[in-house]
Amino acid sequence: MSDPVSALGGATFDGFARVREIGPIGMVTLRAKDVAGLAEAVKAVTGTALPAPRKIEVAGERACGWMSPDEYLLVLPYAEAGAAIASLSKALAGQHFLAADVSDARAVFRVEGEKAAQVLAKLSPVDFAALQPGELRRTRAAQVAAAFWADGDGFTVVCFRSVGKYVFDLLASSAMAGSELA
Amino acid sequence: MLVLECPYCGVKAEETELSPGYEAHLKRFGPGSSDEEFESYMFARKNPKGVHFERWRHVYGCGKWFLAARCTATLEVFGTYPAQSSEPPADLVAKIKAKRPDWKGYK
Amino acid sequence: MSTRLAKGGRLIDRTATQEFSFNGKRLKGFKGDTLAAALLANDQMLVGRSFKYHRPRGIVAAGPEEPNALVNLGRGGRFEPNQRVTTTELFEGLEAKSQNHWPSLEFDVGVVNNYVARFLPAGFYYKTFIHPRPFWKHVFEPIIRQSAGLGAAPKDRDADRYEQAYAFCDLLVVGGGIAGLQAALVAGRAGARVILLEQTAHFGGRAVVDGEVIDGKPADAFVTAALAELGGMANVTVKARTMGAGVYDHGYVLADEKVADHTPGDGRPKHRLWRIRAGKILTATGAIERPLSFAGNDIPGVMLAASVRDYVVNFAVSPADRTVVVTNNDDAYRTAIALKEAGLAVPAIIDARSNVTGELPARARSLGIRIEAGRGVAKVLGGKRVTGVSICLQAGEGAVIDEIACDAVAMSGGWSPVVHLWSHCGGKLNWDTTNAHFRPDAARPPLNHDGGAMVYAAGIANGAMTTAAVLADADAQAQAAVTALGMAPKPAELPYAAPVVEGAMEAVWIMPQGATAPLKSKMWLDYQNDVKVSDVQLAAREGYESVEHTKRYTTLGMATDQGKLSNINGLAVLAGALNEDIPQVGTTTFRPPYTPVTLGALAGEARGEIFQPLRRTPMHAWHEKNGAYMEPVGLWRRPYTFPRTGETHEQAVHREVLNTREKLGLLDASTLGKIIVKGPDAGRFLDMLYTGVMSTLPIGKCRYGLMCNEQGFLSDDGVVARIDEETWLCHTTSGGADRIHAWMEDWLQCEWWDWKVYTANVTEQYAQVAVVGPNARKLLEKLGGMDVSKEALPFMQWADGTLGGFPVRVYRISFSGELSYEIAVPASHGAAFWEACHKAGAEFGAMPYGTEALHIMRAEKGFIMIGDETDGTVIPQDLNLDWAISKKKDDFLGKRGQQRNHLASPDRWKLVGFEALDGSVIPDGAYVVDSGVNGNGQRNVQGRITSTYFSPTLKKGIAMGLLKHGPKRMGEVVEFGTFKNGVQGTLKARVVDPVFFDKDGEKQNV
Amino acid sequence: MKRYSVFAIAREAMRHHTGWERAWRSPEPKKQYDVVIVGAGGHGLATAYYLGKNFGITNVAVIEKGWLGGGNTGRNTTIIRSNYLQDPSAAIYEKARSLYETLSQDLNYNVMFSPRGLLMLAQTHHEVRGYLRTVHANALQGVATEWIEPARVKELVPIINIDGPRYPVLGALYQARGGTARHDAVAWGYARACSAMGMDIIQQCEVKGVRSEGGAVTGVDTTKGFIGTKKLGIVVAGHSGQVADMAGFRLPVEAVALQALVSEPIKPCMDVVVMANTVHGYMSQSDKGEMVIGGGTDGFNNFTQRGSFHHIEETLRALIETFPMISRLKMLRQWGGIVDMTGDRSPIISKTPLGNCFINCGWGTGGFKAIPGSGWAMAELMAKGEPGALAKDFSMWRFKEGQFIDESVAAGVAH
Repeated sequence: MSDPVSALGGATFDGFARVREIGPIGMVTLRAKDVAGLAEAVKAVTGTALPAPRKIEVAGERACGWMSPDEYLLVLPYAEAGAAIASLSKALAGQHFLAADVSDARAVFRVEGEKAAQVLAKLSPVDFAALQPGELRRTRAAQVAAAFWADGDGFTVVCFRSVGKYVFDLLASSAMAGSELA
Repeated sequence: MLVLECPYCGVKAEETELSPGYEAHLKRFGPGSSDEEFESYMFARKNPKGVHFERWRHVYGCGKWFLAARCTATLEVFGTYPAQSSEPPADLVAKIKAKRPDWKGYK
Repeated sequence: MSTRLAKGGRLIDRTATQEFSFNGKRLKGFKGDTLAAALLANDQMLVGRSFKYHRPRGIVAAGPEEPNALVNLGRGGRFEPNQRVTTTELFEGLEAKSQNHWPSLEFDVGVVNNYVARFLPAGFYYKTFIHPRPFWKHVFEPIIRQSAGLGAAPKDRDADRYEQAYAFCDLLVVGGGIAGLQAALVAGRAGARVILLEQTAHFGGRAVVDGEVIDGKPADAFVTAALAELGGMANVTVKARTMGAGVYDHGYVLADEKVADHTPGDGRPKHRLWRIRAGKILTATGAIERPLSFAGNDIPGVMLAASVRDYVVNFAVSPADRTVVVTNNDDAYRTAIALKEAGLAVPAIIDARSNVTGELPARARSLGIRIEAGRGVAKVLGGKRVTGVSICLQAGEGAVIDEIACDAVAMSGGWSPVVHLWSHCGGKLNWDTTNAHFRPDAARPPLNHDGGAMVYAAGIANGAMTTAAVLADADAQAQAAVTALGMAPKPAELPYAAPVVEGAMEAVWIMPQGATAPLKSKMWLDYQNDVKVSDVQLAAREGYESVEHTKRYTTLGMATDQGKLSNINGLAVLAGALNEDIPQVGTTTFRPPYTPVTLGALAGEARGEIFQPLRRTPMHAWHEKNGAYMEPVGLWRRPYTFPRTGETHEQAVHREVLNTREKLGLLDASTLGKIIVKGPDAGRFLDMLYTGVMSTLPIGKCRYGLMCNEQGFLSDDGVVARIDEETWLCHTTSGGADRIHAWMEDWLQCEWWDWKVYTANVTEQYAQVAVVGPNARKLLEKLGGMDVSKEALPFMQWADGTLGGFPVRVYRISFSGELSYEIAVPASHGAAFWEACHKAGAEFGAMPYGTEALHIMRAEKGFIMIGDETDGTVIPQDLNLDWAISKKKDDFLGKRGQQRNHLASPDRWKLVGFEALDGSVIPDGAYVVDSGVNGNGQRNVQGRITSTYFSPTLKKGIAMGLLKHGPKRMGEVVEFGTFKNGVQGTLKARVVDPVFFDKDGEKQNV
Repeated sequence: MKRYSVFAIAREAMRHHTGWERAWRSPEPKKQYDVVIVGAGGHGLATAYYLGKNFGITNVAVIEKGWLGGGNTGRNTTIIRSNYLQDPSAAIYEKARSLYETLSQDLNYNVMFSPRGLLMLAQTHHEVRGYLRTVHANALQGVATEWIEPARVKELVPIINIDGPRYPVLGALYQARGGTARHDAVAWGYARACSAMGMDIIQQCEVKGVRSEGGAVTGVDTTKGFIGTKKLGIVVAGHSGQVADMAGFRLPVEAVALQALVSEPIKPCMDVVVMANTVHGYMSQSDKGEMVIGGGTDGFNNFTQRGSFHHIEETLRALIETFPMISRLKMLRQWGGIVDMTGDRSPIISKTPLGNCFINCGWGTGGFKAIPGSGWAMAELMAKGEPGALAKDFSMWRFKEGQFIDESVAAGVAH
């Protein structure tokens, strides 16, 4: 078997902010609500607490984001997705939930630098000044769905794999030197 | 360019993050219903120039359907509430009545 | 002549000369000039020709209200027609050409229209060109089109790029004059998030030009201090060169930032379109001076009075040596004074008011300027340039009293607040009799999402006419807006400006008041579109009484300046003609944008590669590398075929079909939708969703399913696999994944919200490869890792395992009638697995095939294709798919719809096969004709083609289609109406079984 | 009515155009009419005109809330075509198109019908098949359309980007006698002709109520008082639901905003009308030189005549991709109209639950091109009390039967 390949093989762009594709990264969609032992089951996989609405709890390379009232996004090393689903299935057995591996269905980018938010402000109808610490914002980047959260010196941006190239090109064109917003 | 607050995630979403779904609180008529009932379910939509209850989906967000009370003549939004409601919440109805004394009410 | 003055010029840098060209002439200006200023400095007053009569046109204004001075700017990929010279900043190397003339600006043949103008009144084209009928299209219209049109059509692709950006604030202040600055200060100090926009490169508006004094210092000092204070506030953003273009509902404002218009080719985006969401909007957009309607008021050299002083003060440009000022108000005296102070001659001020008092006239008198009170201009003298004016009594009919030589006329008919942004979302206006203008009615503002006021108007845009009033109003309006936002304004001293005692203006709509018809036919209202006072009066006379009728009948205000100078004057003339008051006649609607916005900016970054998202499967790069001819399928690109050197697409498709039927074909099926449906109620849910029964599907098995909408029409199909007790995996069509997933969520969230079902769209998690053909099993066995034998994995079952070391799920399903496996592998391994299949398959004759071969093979088997056999009006029963519709279920989506009369009718068209008697391919989309015609004389029809191909397998044309009572008519010969290259014909075909190949399904069951 | 001609203009020119008479009278309403039409848009005026012309019924009032022609008639993109797929649509739109051919002469008012040709681009293989189907259908319907290859498209529209790369043009459905007309002139021409027949056009007169007795309308209450009538026609587009409400029945119609825009005028560069449905945009060039561009509709009920701006952006993206040279033109003006949409996006020309009350609505985004045909069919319905061949499929009860006239099945969208 081959090594897993991310959507763009780690493409990068340097402008007034730096854009780079990262991954492959493990991701699990967990749909569940009001299920006994949910917090513990998630913690066992990501090492984080269950996030409050619209928040993401990050612990190193693992994280758990609130996607909707009955959906979480678990982030973890690529190789661990299968085990995570097995662990969740065991912990939540007999209850109503759905855990699906979506590691390969996503493209993930880092947009870094002091003005990283300006790159995204060209694409998403989001008030960055009102973004809460630890907020996972699901929105649109130009014409496709995207989600991002602030992390380190920039943002982590997630979109669907098939439009990875589109989103990378958007981010790169937005980050072109000389086109800073302020 | 409307802004509607998603009652599930609290995002004040702009129209381009939403997808519209027309009239809210439709009663589904399936097999066994009369032709008139089925026609009214499928086609006879409310089209008031004024207070209207309608469906929206936070499609570029949490993905949830929600309902909104909105004036089609001024685009004023009176409130939003979860789709899992068979009729508008009483407090919302009261709020609209206070703002629009002439409004004949829901139904 | 117009020229550059030796000293002065607030905005120019005399040390930085910039070369530019106009109509090929090389000219010089200074950094800081507008193109208009630079042209005037070079004595280029004549800059264009009007739309209808091709009259010579000069520069009238100094800002965005300019109706005349439009040029073709730049060349090639940077060519731009209709560029307004008054808002174009000069840059080194700028190239401009005048418009709408032939052969030259000085000599224009089109001016012949001017000499026959009396035969071309408003609306003349509605009354003539009626006969003979073909002449409109072939003769009249081409001539009219050629002579209209202004700027030249660009030829090249735009060399620049654009972008958009979102911004959010509590208060958006539009206008960087003293009102806007004061409002921004008030809001900024209160802690509000403020964005301040100024359309030009400079702040301060009129106050800095007119030498106003604020807090004892020149207004410039106030502006500098205000900008410094705002610059120090983290909560305030100030943007120059950014025009507030339009106000939309719920506080949405579009603003156009001209990032690199003045530095073309520097790599930055040309424009940036801001999409601002503001809590409240404050429009401090100033006012626009109105022309006066006197005969010859369109001759080059007739300018707006305040614009004249803009040129003198800002650019040290004198529009003329001798300027006559014509006015109905005190403000225009500032122009006379400014000219005089610059050492220029003002032969007279002609004031329509008989009683001229006030401080400004007194100052003018003290400078020795002749003031003619109670007088008007009877006529402007001159052709391509003003040579003088004849004056008359304003109260009279135009008898000439005197002639005064001059080379410019500075006119002022009063000021109209810029109420565009107030009005875009329905803010109402009041008529202010004192100042003869419409101004915002604060009691009837445009409303926001909460039903409160969305826009506040401030300063002269709100009808405050003096510096002191402007500052006070801006302060008060900003406080009101901030308070409405729930914030507390900080107490601060209002900047002081000394009150000026100005005499009252007097509304003058026609000069002289009793002007005769010949004079009125020389009084221009709309300079660009050539609408005159006489035209508006004609419209009124003919019953076009509503202002919208008049506007449309005469084209008043429809030019590229959108009536900034002409609307109020036209309205007043109309009111006069109707004998009504102006407010009764009403205003026209103000439509965005305030000034025209480049289409490229509105499209933003979305061009070329990122015009639309292009969805790529993991194997996309392989397809491109291997010469695939791709076709769009939704936003995906799928290989249509993989032509080899020398092959046509058709040949390639036929090769792919035969190879797959005989050996082995590989298809990238990754775009197929894949949705997991899980939960205790999942089976029940799927039974509602599909026409068949899915709840009984055994674990490990697959079943074909159909989905209908509530009307009963077929909307999607695909194979469903039962994964475990509570889990199903639903395949959808390629274009259908998102739609069907949304459809499922809609029902789960909005109708059956108590059902315990979760869904997840995992379409992109997997690359999917269809391994198809007699050698399919051999390939899988060679890859190895799992048992894919007939026994272990029979038709319509699935299994998990590994193949060639890849983790896979294998579905034994077939859309071609061949032995076929669809293999799902995680997308990150998709490309590698695809290549592994090709490598291992080489010895078995593996070839990739595309969508067209797929379509042909399914048609040979009589399988339907959503979008071909269906079109939104077809029900499963029409396609003989009754076997996939459960008779036992009480309900499923679409069941009730299908019970309606028309859908349950026995006369519906049903699926059959067709074979042309001559073996040819029946044309796509052809209809089966029936005898006779219907009530509208249309030929009766009884069926149509839905899919038609040449079958490489059967070596003849095959087709599927719908036919009235079709299945009962096997063997019958029917007639198709054909239509090729404009020739109607017929084609006879036999009705046959739609399964053309391997009717018993032996090939897929091996 | 004095006839318009080049001679009349010459005569008037000599006296500075002071002798022109009113194009239409502005009378006060009478107490009673044979027919009252609510709505003086193109469809209402055309209905009145053909009532007079075809049936000799001239005791007619057309009453209008605002000013005549001020609704969608005066705010559309003026496209005229009849290349519809379904028989009933093709019949009525072709009737309309053929009436447009001679409308200037019929009305003695130049409506500037310009059959400059209309193209619907096929940019996917699916669209190719859809348009081939339309071409075949049209041939049997007596509508002259043809399929043309990309090279011919480029010949007709030199400014088009034929090669993609995103959506290369694979051909087009071409209607050589499709085109445009001057929208205001259509309303004005009909109004002038109606007025000349003695009909009353009553502007600034809003209907406040519909009175009926025993299942029949007796008249309407208006801001200018009660107006009695023997027959009532409701032709008010976006406000149909409100007037139907007054009459006591409900329509399967929703009102949404549709937007359009024009660029600044430039010299002629495109002689035909081009519709690109895959990318959702359509464009023509007016005689003034403006590029006239249509946008999409909103998905929510709206009576404000203001649409959501993102539709304009989407349209412009598409058109710049299709016509790269328009990128540096400027948007001069954008506006919205309220369109009335039915469940199958096809119109209603129908009897109503009230015996002498008739409705004409639901033209959605495609009403202007239908005006003469719609008026013709509605006049026949009102005069005879029963629909003729043109109108019979457009009953308001068809939805119950599931008898749709669904044009969206063709690859194209309806505009």
